[in-house]
Amino acid sequence: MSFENFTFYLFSTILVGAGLSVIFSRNPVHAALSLVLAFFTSAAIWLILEAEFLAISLILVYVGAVMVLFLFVVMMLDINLNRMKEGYWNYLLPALVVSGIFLAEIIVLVGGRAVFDKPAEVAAAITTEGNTLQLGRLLYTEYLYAFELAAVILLVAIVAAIALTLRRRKDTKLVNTSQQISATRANRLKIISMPVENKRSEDNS
Amino acid sequence: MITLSHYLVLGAILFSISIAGIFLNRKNIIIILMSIELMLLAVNINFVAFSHYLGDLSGQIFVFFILTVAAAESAIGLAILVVLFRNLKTINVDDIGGLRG
Amino acid sequence: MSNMNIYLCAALSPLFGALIAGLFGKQIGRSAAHLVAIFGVSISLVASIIIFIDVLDGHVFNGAVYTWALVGDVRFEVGFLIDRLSSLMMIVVTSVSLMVHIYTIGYMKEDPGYQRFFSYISLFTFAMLMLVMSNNFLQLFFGWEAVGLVSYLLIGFWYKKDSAIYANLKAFLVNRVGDFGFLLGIALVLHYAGTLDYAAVFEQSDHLAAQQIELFRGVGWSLVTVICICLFIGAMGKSAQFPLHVWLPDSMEGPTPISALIHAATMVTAGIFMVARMSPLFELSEAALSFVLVIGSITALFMGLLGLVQNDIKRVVAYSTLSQLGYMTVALGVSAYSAAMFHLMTHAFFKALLFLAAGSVIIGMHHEQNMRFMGGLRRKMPITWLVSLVGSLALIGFPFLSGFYSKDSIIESVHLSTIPGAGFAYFAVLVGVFVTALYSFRMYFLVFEGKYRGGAPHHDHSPQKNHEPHESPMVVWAPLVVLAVLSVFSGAISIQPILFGDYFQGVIFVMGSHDVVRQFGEHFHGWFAMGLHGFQTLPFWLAAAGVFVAWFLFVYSPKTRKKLVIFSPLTKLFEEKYFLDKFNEWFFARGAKSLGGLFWRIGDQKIIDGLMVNGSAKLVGRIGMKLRRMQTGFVSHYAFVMILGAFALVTIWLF
Amino acid sequence: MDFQLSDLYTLLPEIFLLIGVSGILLLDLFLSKEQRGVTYALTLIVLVVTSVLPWFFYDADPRVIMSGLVVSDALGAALKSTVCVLIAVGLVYSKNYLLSRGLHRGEYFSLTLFATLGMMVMISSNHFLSLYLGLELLSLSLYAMVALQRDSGRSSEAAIKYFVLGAIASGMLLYGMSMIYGATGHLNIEAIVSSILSGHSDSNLLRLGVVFVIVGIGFKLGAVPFHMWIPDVYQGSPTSVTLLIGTAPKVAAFAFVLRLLAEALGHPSLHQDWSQMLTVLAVASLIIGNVVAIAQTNFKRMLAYSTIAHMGFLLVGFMTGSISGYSASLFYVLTYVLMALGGFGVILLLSRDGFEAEELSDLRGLSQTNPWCAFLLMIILFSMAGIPPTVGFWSKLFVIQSIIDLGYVGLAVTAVMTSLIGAFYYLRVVKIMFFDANESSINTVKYSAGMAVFAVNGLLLLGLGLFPGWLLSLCESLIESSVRTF
Amino acid sequence: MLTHVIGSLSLIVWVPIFFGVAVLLVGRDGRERIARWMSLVGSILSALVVIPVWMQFDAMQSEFQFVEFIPWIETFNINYHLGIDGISLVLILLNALTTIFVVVAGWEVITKKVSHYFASFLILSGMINGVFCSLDAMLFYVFFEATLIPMFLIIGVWGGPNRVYAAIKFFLYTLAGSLLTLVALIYLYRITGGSFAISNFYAVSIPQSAQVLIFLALFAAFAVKIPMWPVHTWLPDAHVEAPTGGSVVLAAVMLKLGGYGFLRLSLPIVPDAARELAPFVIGLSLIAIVYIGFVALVQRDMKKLIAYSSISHMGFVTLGIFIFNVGGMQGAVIQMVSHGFISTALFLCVGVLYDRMHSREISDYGGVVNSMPMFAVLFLVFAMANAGLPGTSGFVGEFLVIMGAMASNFWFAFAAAMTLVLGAAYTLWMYKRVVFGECGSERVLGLKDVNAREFAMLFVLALIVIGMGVYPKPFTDVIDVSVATVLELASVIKN
Repeated sequence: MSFENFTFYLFSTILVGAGLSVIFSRNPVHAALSLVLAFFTSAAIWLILEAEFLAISLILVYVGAVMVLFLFVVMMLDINLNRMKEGYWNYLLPALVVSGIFLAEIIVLVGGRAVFDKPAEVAAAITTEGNTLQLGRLLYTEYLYAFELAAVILLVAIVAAIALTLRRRKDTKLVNTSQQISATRANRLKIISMPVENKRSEDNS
Repeated sequence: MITLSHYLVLGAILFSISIAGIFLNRKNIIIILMSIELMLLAVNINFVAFSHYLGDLSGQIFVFFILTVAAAESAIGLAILVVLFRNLKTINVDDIGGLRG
Repeated sequence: MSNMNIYLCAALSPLFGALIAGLFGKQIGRSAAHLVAIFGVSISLVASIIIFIDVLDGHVFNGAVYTWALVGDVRFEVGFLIDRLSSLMMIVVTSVSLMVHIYTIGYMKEDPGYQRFFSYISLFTFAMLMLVMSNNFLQLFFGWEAVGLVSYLLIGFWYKKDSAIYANLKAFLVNRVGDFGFLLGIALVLHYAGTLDYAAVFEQSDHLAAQQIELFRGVGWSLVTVICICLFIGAMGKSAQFPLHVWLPDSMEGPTPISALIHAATMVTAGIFMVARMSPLFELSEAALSFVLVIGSITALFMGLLGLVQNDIKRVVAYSTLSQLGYMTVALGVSAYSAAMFHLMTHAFFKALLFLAAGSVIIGMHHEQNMRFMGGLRRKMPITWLVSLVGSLALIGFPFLSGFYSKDSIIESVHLSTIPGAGFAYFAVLVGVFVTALYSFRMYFLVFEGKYRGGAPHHDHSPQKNHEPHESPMVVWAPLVVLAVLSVFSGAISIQPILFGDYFQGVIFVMGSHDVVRQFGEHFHGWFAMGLHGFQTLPFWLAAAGVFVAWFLFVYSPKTRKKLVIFSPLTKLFEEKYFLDKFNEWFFARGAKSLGGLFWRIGDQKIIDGLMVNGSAKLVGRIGMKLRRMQTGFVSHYAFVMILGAFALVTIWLF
Repeated sequence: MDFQLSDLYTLLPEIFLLIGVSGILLLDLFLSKEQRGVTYALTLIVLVVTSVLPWFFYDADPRVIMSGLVVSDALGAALKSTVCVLIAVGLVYSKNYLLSRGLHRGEYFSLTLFATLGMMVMISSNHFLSLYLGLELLSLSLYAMVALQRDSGRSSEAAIKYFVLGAIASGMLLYGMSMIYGATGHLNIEAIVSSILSGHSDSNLLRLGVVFVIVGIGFKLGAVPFHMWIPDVYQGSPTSVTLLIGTAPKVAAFAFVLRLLAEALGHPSLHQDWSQMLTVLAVASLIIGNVVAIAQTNFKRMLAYSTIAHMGFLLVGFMTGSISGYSASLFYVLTYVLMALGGFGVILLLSRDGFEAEELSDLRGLSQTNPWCAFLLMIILFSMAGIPPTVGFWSKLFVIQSIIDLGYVGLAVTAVMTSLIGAFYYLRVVKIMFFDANESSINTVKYSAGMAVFAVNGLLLLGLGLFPGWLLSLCESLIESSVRTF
Repeated sequence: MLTHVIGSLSLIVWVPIFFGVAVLLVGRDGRERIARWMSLVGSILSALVVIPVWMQFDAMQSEFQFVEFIPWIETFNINYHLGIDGISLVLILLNALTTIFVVVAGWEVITKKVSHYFASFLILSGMINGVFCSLDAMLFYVFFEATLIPMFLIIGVWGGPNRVYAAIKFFLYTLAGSLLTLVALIYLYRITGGSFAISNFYAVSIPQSAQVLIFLALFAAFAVKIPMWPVHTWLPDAHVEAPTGGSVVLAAVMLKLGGYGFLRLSLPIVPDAARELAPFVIGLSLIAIVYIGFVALVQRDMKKLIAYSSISHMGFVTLGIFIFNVGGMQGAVIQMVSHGFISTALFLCVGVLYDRMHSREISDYGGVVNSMPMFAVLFLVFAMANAGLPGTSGFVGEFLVIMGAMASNFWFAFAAAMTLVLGAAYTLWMYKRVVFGECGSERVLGLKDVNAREFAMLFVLALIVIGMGVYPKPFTDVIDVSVATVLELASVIKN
């Protein structure tokens, strides 16, 4: 078994294990951490595939940002785990059957493809120039349009996330200092005249 | 010798796991979201593997954009989840059935 | 074509009268209405006489008035065939009609529907004239149904009376059953002959006779037999032959003049007239003739029997009419068409006489019709008594009176005939003679002899009315006298030309082998000799026996009747009219209704609407509700469905 | 595949829109609540201008630009323009609704414009990447807009459902795309086509890819069994958003399907597969959509199910894989969005503060209080049911015609029979408006701009019903000139 | 062939629609008078524009006349193609007259949404004329279907207590039938190589199996419309619930669309299938005649009874058409026209009673003649005509059909002739229970006889009914050549 094989099988096993752990751990925090593991291992696998830039970004973008966000939300939301666990195993059988057959079908379709067994020969440039450089060049020339679109998407995400979650809480105890400073006498006390309460109005109330 | 098929099978396994995850964690939206991340990971593995074996970088470019979009998507998804939680005080699927029929 | 104007004048003037009296009756008032109507019918009568004379001169006319419709190569026309047969009928129709018009002035004078009544009877005259003058089947059918309509209107004239409106509906429907057959016959004629014109059809009669029709698979019938039987079914309805006779007795609910006009003299004879008209066809089918003969003889005998137990004076006359129509039909069956027509004519006179006389009695009795409350009217209503006696004698065939000649000719013709069924028919008509005499004189004795039994108790509530019977006014008895005279003499005068002369030459066609009238004519030596000979014949003695029995039971020794209890089951049978009404009521009326209810409730509402239409709608709705429940509202379920969908697509299309 | 500066002219509509939305986003920060009308007006202006621009910068013969990511053709220009108009009209309808629901905010308008941009990208994309990015741009904006009514539990529920299912669907779509990439080695539609034509592509991977792409398409269109989100999202979203989701994105989705299936995967060997799959989806949609709609009491939800059924019809036309089928589908989708626009529009017009006119019973006796409105809605409903002389009849007719041309008589019979079921629930609405007595408190609509647009909307359906010929020939020429079929 | 670009037929189609729209726009609440008068003027004008066509119509010509041709949807070769033959002409005439009656009948009875009511009828009338004039199958279909909308509203808005059920049932039932027809028409479009012209449908040859399917698809629409047993159950409900005018139009004209469809499309396009399936259709027709006759017998509601009687009479139409001979087919057409007038009259009669008593139950009446003698006479004329009495128009069609049926088979004629008894039974029995007898109640006694408006309508109808019965030749002359042409087309062997 060559080193390449070994690393592949090692990381693959971890990856699958981490994946299973994601779906089987009922505590979302555990699941999120397993997912992080999965991302790390798949980054390793991508390195085998000579996609260094993507492997790095996966860790930086995904683990660094997205998974943190996940964890953040998990922590923030007060989730009743006990209720989440009710009837967890009810769907085990259909889950196994469906995903099992699905897996079998896909494997039958995609496995053992002799045509692709060897990397193509065109890859010469990749090795000499380095993956990151090449991707960068493509990104800013051929895929400029897509790059701009991705920027817009991120903008949408910003706008949306802010629009959805930013709101002034009514019960907040935060004080606005500038307002306090600029307060005048008129703001502090207001005298209003009220009619004398009589018996009828009491009755009515 | 690791062939393309190995990677594709790996992707397929991850894909199946994510599907099983959606089935199993039917009450926990967060884990469903994580399962979806797994599914995207499977897709990404496919793309990267194809890209490698085809000697074509556009697959990797695609993965790059998928990562970007997925990040944005997670942000919005989690924001929606937060809004939902604020409104309903729960993210249990069983409690989110006001719209049905 | 100057004659055409006269023909149109004859046919249309009653219509004109009817329209004036009907549409503007209120405006012009009573007397103007009856004047217009009578005027119209009189013109028609005069025209008929002119036409009759013209026809005797040999001016036969057959032509179209206008084309009704053109369908493909068939031309439907409205036209006239004026020959000796139709002109004779025209005279009978218009003269009887005129009598009735005049009589009505008196009979109906207190009725609020006076103008309406005149309108109806004039309309009837028009319809009947259209029927007899027609030169084709279509117009025949038009007249045929039109007289049915008027009969419907007239029977239901007193529309508040439940029995009247029951009777008119029944009459119409039973007639429709006959017309059903009739129309089929016409359709067969049209299909096989390609035309509805009498002359053109008769020209092809040999061609028709040669054809077979397969009504049931593998069973060939002679076409002409089927046609004739179909046509005769129409006649059975209109001429009230067994078993379609049931409407006639009930139709007595109408005012008496129409009983006389329609149900004795004219309309009911339409069937007889029609068969005589169709003689060229009927002659070709012995089977059809036998059928006619048997039906006729059944009617003649059994309907007469029913007359024995009736208490309503008009009903007795009605059953007598049935029986006499049976005689005519028998005559048709033995190919003695001329005898049938002859009897038709004499019968028209004496039966109209009897009906109007009965009407007169009813007026005299203040609209009491039950004979058990009458009696001894001879002295109180002498004229009525006299004419009634004449009428009854004519009816039972007393020699030298008109009925004798016509009836004896029929009996003799039956005796001479050899077609299947003639034996039975001969027996039936002979017994019928006895029965006729019995019921006629039972009626006569009950009404006119014995003691006055004082009217019905229920009339007591009108104190100002004179309870004593009295003779009717002149407008009532004058037509009676005219009819009585006709009843006495018409037979003797016309037997020679009608039966044995060449009066119907070229109009009525008789096959040589069937020609019983000619055989009978070989023994005929003038009306006087026949009259004298009449005293020696079996029918005379049978009639005499009948009169005697009637006298014995109803005048001489009424108590004997009580001893006749052994006949009580029979009486019961007769009183229930052989249970035919009950059967019809149960089977047809009730049966049709329950069948309709079944079709409606089960077929339409349950199966088609409930099961198929609303059922499928409900099914879809229910499926909708079921499927709706699949939308559980749980996002994971939605995801499952999606995944399973993808799974199914992969599984189905890739494996 | 060189990048040329002149390509940017062709992209001018998109660029203008992006500049516009950025400007609005910035400007809105400095506007007080009372001045928000400026944002609204600007949004409308941007949309109107954007809708006009494509007419000046399209290529009569399809031209691939931006290194193969974008294609410029007449169909794209027409659809982009249509999308902008639809969105603008939707905003006109929504005006009062937004004001009374606290949605009249800068984010709403900018997200609307972002969604529009996403659709425009989808419409003119020539590459899986731009398809995907356009789709996500649209989807993400829509997810956010559905949830934008932050204090409404129903909205956020709808949003989370939409989001979760949408994410799964896009995951599957990507999985399919990855397979197609693996099979052909390309992401560019033309390259994919030539690769398939050369016969070097792996058919198993390709077919697997097709299946997953179909899943994504099915989700986007709302075809059974990927339709589950539609009723909940339609019902739960603020009606103005429902209107948005229910109209313009269908046009974009049509373009998406056209690019993916007709252009990229239109090879006869693949068409055989996907046409069968689409047939199944179509029949299922027709049946489920129509049957379940009968059981609805909520007007929005009913329209949602009716959408599913309509998308079934659209797929029926699409599965033919013929020019006539595509043009019939295009005609169908264009007329359908007009109907949907009116259908949701009337709910917006009838809604008031604190009162959503979304239950069927709210329409009771509309013909008495608001005869003109009822009449127009009746035209819309009859059009949806496909009764002449409305245009809905023609759209169904053309679709059926296109499939009978290919001999699918059985499918045609199924389609018309399910539309019979459909007629029932549309009729029920007409019944509620016209036959039932007025018990609800719907007042006369006072918002005249919306009413005027509504009148044009309804009468347009009638007018198109009387003269559908020009639109049909337009559709046909667009398809003929733009779709690069096999 | 005369070709006008826009001509008399367009006027016939669009004048009523134009007036309908105008009434709709003009007659708001409070302006009912204008709406009424405008509708009356519109309906009379619509009838007047038929007159020149009737005058100039060349009955000897077998081609379509007054042809108009304007391309409509060029992509699919759908054209605005109008033209008439004798059969269309008589039905157009019927429709034009019926519209006037309907307007007059609703004059003071309708008080709710007056302008909408009259507008619906005028628009409906134009659409029906459109069906009768169309020579393009798609145009035909559009008009055919479009008629559903106004009728749906008429039943639903101005109908009786169970109107919603009736309206929806009517709509869906007829829609169900016609959708299949749509498929068939498109199929024909395909095999003619891209034409919806009916004349091209006539010319194209079609294999037998396809013919049978096309026939059945066309049959579905027309059988429901006419209606034939067992797809007739929408009719009683619709008739009963519809306002008087609605019942009149339904019975008088809309049912004829089915019969017309058979003549114009089914027989000439798929003659072989029509001949092959004729026994089946004849069987259904005979069942309709007999079965429905029995059903009519037990009805307690006058309108329902007339509705069932309509079904039975329409059985004659289908019977006449499918026995494939001149007599039968002419009889069928005449029966359509005559039934149009008779059922109009009968429904108006029931309407007259209903307006006074607000009941259609037979048992609520009795002895109407005592208080309404004039009405009783007119009603009798129509009852008799319904029973097919010679001398009324009702007889002509039945007679010709029975004659024609005899040419085909004795038993067909036999079963058809049973209507003589059944028709008389149910009609006259109803007449007896409603009109004759002692006054059923105080209310009956207090009824007012027909007023001038009602009298005028019914009297004109009575004249028409009797006139047509006494002298049907003008009608048979007009349709003679057309019927022969249809028969000729129906006897072609196309497979």
